[in-house]
Amino acid sequence: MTANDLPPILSLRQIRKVYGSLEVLHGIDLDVRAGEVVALLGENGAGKSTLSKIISGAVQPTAGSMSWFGAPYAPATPRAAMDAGVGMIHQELKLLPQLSIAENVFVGRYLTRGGRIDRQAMEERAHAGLQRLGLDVSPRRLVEGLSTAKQQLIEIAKALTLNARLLILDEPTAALGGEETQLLFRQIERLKADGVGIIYISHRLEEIRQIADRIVVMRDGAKVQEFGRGDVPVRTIVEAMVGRSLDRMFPPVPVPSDDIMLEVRGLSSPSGTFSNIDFTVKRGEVFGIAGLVGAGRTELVRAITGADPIATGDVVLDGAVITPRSPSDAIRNGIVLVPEDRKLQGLVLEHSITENIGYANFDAVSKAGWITSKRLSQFANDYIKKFGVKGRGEQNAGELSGGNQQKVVLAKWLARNPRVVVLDEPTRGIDVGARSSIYDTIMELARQGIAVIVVSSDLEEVLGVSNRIMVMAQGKQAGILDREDANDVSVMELATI
Amino acid sequence: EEVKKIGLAVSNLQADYFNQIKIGVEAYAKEKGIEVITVDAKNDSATQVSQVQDLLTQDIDAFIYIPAGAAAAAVPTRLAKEAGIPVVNVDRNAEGAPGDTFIATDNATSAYEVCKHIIGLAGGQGKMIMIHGQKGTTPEVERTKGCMKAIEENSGVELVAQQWSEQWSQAEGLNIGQNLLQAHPDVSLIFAQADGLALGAAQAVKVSGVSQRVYVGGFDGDTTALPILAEGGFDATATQQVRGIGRLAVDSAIKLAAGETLPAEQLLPGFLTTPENAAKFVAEHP
Amino acid sequence: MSISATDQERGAGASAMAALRGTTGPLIGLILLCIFLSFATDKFMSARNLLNILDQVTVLGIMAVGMTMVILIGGIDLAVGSVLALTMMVMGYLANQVGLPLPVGILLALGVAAATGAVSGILITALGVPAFIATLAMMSVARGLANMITDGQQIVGFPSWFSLLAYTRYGGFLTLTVAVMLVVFVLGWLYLRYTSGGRSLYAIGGNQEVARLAGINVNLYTIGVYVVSGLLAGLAGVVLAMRLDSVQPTAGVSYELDTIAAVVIGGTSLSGGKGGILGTIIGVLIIGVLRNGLNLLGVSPFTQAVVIGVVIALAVAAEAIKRK
Amino acid sequence: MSISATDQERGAGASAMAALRGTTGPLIGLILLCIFLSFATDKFMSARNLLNILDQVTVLGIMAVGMTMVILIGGIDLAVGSVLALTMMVMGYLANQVGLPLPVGILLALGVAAATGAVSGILITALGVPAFIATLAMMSVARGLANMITDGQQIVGFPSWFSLLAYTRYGGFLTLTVAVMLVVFVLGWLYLRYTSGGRSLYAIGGNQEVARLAGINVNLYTIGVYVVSGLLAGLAGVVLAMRLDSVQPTAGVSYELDTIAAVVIGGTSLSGGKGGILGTIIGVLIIGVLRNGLNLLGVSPFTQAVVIGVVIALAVAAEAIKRK
Ligand SMILES: Nc1ncnc2c1ncn2[C@@H]1O[C@H](COP(=O)(O)OP(=O)(O)OP(=O)(O)O)[C@@H](O)[C@H]1O
Ligand SMILES: Nc1ncnc2c1ncn2[C@@H]1O[C@H](COP(=O)(O)OP(=O)(O)OP(=O)(O)O)[C@@H](O)[C@H]1O
Ligand SMILES: [Mg+2]
Ligand SMILES: [Mg+2]
Repeated sequence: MTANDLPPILSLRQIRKVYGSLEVLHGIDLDVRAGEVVALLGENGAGKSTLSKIISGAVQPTAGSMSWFGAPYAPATPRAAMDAGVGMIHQELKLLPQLSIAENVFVGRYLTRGGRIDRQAMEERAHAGLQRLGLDVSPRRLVEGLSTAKQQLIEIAKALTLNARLLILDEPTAALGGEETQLLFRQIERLKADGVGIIYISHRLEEIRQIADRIVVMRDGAKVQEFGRGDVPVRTIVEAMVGRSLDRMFPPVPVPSDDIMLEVRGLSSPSGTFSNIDFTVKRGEVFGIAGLVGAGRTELVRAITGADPIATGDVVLDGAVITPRSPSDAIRNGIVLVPEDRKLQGLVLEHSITENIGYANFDAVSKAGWITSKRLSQFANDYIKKFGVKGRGEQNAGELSGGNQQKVVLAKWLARNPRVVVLDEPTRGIDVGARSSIYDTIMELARQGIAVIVVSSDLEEVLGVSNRIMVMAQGKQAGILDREDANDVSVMELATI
Repeated sequence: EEVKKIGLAVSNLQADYFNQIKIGVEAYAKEKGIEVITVDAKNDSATQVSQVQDLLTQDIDAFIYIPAGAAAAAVPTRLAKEAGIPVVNVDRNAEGAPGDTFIATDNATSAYEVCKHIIGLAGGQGKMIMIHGQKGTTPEVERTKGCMKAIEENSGVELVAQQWSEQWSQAEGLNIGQNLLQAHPDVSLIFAQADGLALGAAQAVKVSGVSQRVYVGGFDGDTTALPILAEGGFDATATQQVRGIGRLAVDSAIKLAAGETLPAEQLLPGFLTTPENAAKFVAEHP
Repeated sequence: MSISATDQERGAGASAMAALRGTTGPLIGLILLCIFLSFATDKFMSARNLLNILDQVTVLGIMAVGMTMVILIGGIDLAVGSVLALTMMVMGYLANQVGLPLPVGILLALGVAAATGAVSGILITALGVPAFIATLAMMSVARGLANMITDGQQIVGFPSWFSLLAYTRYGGFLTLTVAVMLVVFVLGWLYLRYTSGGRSLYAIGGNQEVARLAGINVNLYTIGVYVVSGLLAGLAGVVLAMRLDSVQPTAGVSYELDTIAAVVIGGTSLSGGKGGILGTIIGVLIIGVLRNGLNLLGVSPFTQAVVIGVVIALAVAAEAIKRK
Repeated sequence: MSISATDQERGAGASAMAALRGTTGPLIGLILLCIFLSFATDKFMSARNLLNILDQVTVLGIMAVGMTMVILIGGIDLAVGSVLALTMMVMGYLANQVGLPLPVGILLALGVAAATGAVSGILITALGVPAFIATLAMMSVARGLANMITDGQQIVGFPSWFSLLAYTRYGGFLTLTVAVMLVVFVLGWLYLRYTSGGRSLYAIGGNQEVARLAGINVNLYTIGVYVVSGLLAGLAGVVLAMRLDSVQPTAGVSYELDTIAAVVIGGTSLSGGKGGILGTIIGVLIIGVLRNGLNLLGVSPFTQAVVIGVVIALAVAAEAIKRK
C-alpha cells in the first residue's frame, strides 16, 4: 500500500488570505497523508509561508476550511495547533538569545516534575535531539553568539522534539551546509517511518528529488501544479514555478583583469575565530569563500568590511593600506558587505523599503545634507524595479517575503556603486528565478571591474560563480583553488582537514 | 466692587496644611455666597503661573495666592495686579512683588515656643536633633531660626545632628529619625519642623529602644496629629490657625476689592499645643 | 552523555549564573559600599542598624519584585507609587470610616490594587496601548482616586496591633513586615526560576512573537504580570501603613522611579528577557544602604542626590564594562 | 516607469504619511477635546486663552523636541527636569551673584546643559550604561548640583526686559518665548524630515546594528542626541526663568514624565524608529489644552488627575485600535 491510498490527515479547501487590500492566497486545496513528505515549492512571495502559518495557527485564514483527521480544524492560536499535533519550523524565526539552548528547545512546553521545571530532563532531551543533527554543544550554553547554522539546527531540534503528527519545515536548510542537510534528511526519514506527515518548503531544488514524495507548486498565491512523485527533473519544477523555462542557472564567469584590487595580509581576529588569512582579489574577479559551518567565513568578511575588530593584519585596497576600523571606514573606501542575516543586520523590518534602501545611500540622495521624500522614493523606486522586488516602496520591509527582502538588501548596497562587494550567503532563501538573476547581477558587477567576494554554504553556488575559491577550515585558510581545479571533492577535502 | 468669584491658587494640596487652608477658604466663602475656583500647582511654580493665567481668564474678582515651589514667584502677583485684581498672599510673599496684603503664621516665634517648651520638659539640657522641612523653603528657614534661638538660650542643649526631608512627609520623618537615633542613641530632644515629620520621629523613638525619655516637638497642628498629641504620642506642636488664615484671606479679599488698604503683613500667632490643651484644638480647629 | 564536567557546572547554574552574571558588578558595588561605610561610621555595621535598613527597604523591596516581572516581559509599571497610595486609602477608609474589620479592609484594598493592575494589563494587551502610557494613565487616575476618598486628608487611628507588626522583632530579629518581604522575595525567585510560568516570562521578554508561536499565551501572562505588580504595590502600601500607623494619599510619590532603578541596577534589562530576583534584591539593598549610610554620615540632602547619582551610574557601568 | 500616479503620490509622502499615520488618533482626540471645551466653557475659544495655552506649553514643547529625538533612537532622557533646574540656577548664579551680563550667563548655562547631555551620552555609548540608568543618575546629580549652588534658595532680581520677553506679545500675538518654541519646532521638524542626520536617527532607532553596518556613526549620533536634549532642556529652563522672573532649584520636578508622555501620546514609539515632531506637537497640545480646560471648568484638582489619566489612555488607545 502506498501513502497515496491512505486518507489524508490534513485537508485544506479553498483557503484564502487577504492582507489589507491584497489577496495573497487565492483558494488553495492541499492534502497531506501520514508518512509522506509533500514538498511545497514556489517563487519568493508565492505564499508558501503564509499557507504554512495558517495550518500552524499563527495566522488566521480569511476564508476556506481545513480538516484534521477528518474533523473540522481551525486553530486560533499556535498553541491550539500544537495541541492538535501540528508543529512548524518558521522561516528564519529567531531564537531567544538570552536563554539556554535547552530552554529554547522547550520554550512554551517546558517539562515539569511536581510543578517545577525539570531542567535536567530538558537538557538531556535537547542534547539528544541536537546530537541526532550532528551538533555537539552543551544544551546549557546560551544561544547568544551561536552561528546562524547552529541556531537553525536548534530550531530543527525544537521541532523534532515536538512529537507532532504533522510537521511543517519552512526552508529549514537555507542556513545549512550539505552535511547538516543530510543529517536532517535522516531524521525526516525516521519521522516518516513513524507515520508523521511532513510539509517541506525549500528553494534548493536538488534536495527535493531526494526527500519529497509529492510536489506541490505555487505561483502568486495559487496552486499551479502537483506532481504525484518526488523525483521530477529540476527543469520541470522550475518551469512550473516561474512559468517559463530557465535555460541555465549560472551565467558564464567573466575573465578578471590582472591588477589587484583588494589584498588581505595576515589577518587575524581578536577572538581567534580566524587567523593568518592572506589572499588577493583582482579587479573584476569573483572570489568565493567556502567552508563548513562555523569555519569563520562570516567573521572574516565582517572584519574585512569593518563590522568586527581586527587584531593583526592589513586590508589593502588599490595598493593603499585601509584596514577599516568601522563599517563607515570601509564604506568610505568603497567596500560594502551584504550581511548574512538580513533580518538582524540587513533591514529595519518596521521601516519601508524606500527608507531601507535610503539608509546606505544618504550621500547619493541628499544635496548638501538635505533629503526630500520625493528624491528618496525616486531613487529607491529605480532600484526596486532594477532588482525586481515584489513590493511597493512604502511597504514595510517586514511584510515582504524572505526572498524579496534579500533583493532589497542587495539593492541597498549595490546602489552605492561600490568597488568591492562582499556577499555573505547572498541567495539564502531565494527562489531559483531570483537566484539566477542575482548571479547575473554578480557577473555584471565583475564585468564593471568590481571585486566581488562571495561567501556561501551552497557548494554548487560557490563553484558556479567563482573565478577562484578560498576554502576555510576551523578559522584557517586551507587553500585557494582555481576555477579549473575546484569541484565538490577538492573543496570538501580542504574543508575537512 | 463686590466680590463674587475668588481664585485660589494653592501651592500643594498634598500637604495637609495647605489643604486645610483651602477647606477654610472654601467653607467661609460659601457662607458669604462667594464662588471659589481652586487650582493646585503640585508644588511647581511654572504650573502655578499657568494656572493663574487660567484663573484670570475666568474673570475672578480677587486672588488668593499661596506660592508654590521653594520660594514665591513674583509673576502671579504681577499678572493679577496688571489685570487690576487685588492679591492676598498667604504663607509666602515674593521678593520684589508683594501682595496687597500678606497673611501667615509667625513661624519663627512659634517655633521658638515649641523648642523652648520641649527643652523645658527636658530640664533645660540634653542632646538634640532637628529634622528640617524641605531645605531652603521659607518655613524651613524661619522655623530653623526660631528654634535655634531657643537652643542658644540654653547652653546645656547641644544640637548634635540635623537632616532635611524633601516632602515634609511622615515616611521621611520615620527613616531620618531612625537613622539619626542610630547615629546618636543618647539624644533626648527632637524638633521636627512639621507634624508629619514629628509623628515619624516619634514612631522612630518608639521602636529604637532607647531607654531615656525623648521629647519630640512638631509644628502645624494638623487635624490628624492633634488627637495623637492629645494622647501623648509626642510632646508639643504649634497649631497654626489654618481655618483662621482662610477666613482672614477671604475677608481681606473683600476689603481690598472694596478699596480699603490693609497692613502689608498680617501675622497670626501659632498656638503652642501640648497634650494638656490639645483636646480644645481637636474639638474646634482654629 | 557527553556533557563535560565544566559544562555540567556551568549548566547546573545556567540560569543561576545568568542571574548572577548580570549582577556581579552591582554586587561588588554593594560590598564596596558596605566596607566603605563600616569604616566611615562605626554605627553602620551594628546589627541594629542592619535590621533598620531591612525595615527601611521593605516597601521598595516588595514593589521591586512585581516590577522585576513587569520589566522581564519588556514592560514597565509607572503606577506602583499611586496604587500603593490608593490601596492605603481604600484600606483606611473601609476600616476606619466604613467600619469593617481591618483584615477585611486589607483584603478588599488588595483586591482594588490587583484590579488596577488588571486594567493596565487589559489596556496594554486588548487595546494595544504602550505599557508606558497605560501605566502612566493609571498612575494619574489612582492618585486622583486616592485623594478623592478623603479630599486629600490622611486617616489615622488603627488598632495598636497593626503598627506593632512593623516594629516587634519576633525572635529578636524579624518584624512581620520584613518577613513579608522575604516571603515575597522567595516566592518571586522560585516562580521565575522553577516554574514554566516564570520561564515563559523570560521567553515573552526575549521575543513576544517567538513566545506566541511557541504556544505561550502572551496576553494572559502580560495581564497576570501587571496584576501581580499592582497587588504587590498594594501589599507594599499595607506594609507602609503599618510602618506609619496612618494612611495618606500623598504616599509613594515617585516611588516608581526608585523601584525601576532598583530593578535595573540589579541587572534586569529594560528591553526584557534578562534578569531576575537576585539582582533586584541587590539593587534594593544598594539603594537602601546608600540612603541609610548617607544619613548616618550626616550628608546634606543636596550632596546626597549627587552621591546617589554617581554611585548608581558607577555600579551599573562596572557591570557593563566587565561584560565587554 | 510602471509606478502609477497613486504610487508616486503615496511614495512622495511615504514618511509624511508615516509621521501622520501614527498621530491621527491623538489629532482626533485633540480636536474632540477642543470642540468639547468650546461648548463647555465660553472662555476657552477666546484668542486670549488660546495664546495663554501657547504660553503655558512653551517649556514642555521645547523639551519635547529633544525628547522626541532621544526616544526616536530608542533611548530615554529622565534628566531633563533636573537639567532645566540646573541651567536656571547656573544662569542666575552667573548673572546675579558673579555679576556677568545676563546674556553671557545664559550662554554659559546652556553650555552646562549641553555638557550634562554629553556626559549621559558618553555613559551610554562608551560605558554601556543603559540610557534609563545613565539619565536617572544624571537626574539625581543635576538636581543636587542645582540645589548646592545657593543651598536650595531661589535667585531673583533679573533685569526687567528679561521677564517681559515672556509676556510682551509682539504684534499683539507672539511672546518671544512662544516664538522660541515655534522655531525649535520648525528646526526639529526640518531636521528629522529633510536631513540625512535626521533620517539616520530613524535608522538607529529601527535597528542599531543595521544602522552601524550602513555606515552610520551610531555612537556619535547618540551622544549628539543627548546633547541636544540637554541643550533644549536648558533652553526650556531659560524660558521658564523668563516666565517666573526668578530661578529656583526645585523647578522642573517630574517634568521628565510629562515630556515623555507628550512624545508618546504623539505617536513616537518608545522602542524607537517611529514617530516625529508633528505628533509631538499634538501630544504637547493635548496636555496643555487638557490642563487649561480643566482649570477653566473649575474641576477640582483631584478629579483633574483622574480625567487626565483617562483622556491620555483614550487618545492613545484610539490610535492603537485604529491601526489594527
Ligand atoms: N504581514 C503581512 N502583511 C502584508 N503582506 C504580507 C504579510 N506577510 C506576507 N505578505 C505577503 O504575502 C505574500 C506571500 O508571502 P509568503 O511569505 O507567504 O511568501 P513565500 O512563498 O513564503 O516566499 P519566500 O519563498 O520568499 O519565503 C507576499 O507577497 C508577501 O509580501
Ligand atoms: N557574535 C558572536 N559571538 C561569539 N561567537 C560567535 C559570534 N558569531 C560567530 N561566532 C562563532 O564564531 C565561529 C565562526 O562563525 P562564522 O559565522 O564566522 O562561521 P561561518 O563559516 O560563516 O559559518 P556560518 O555558515 O555559520 O555562517 C562559530 O563557531 C560561531 O559560533
Ligand atoms: Mg517564506
Ligand atoms: Mg556565515
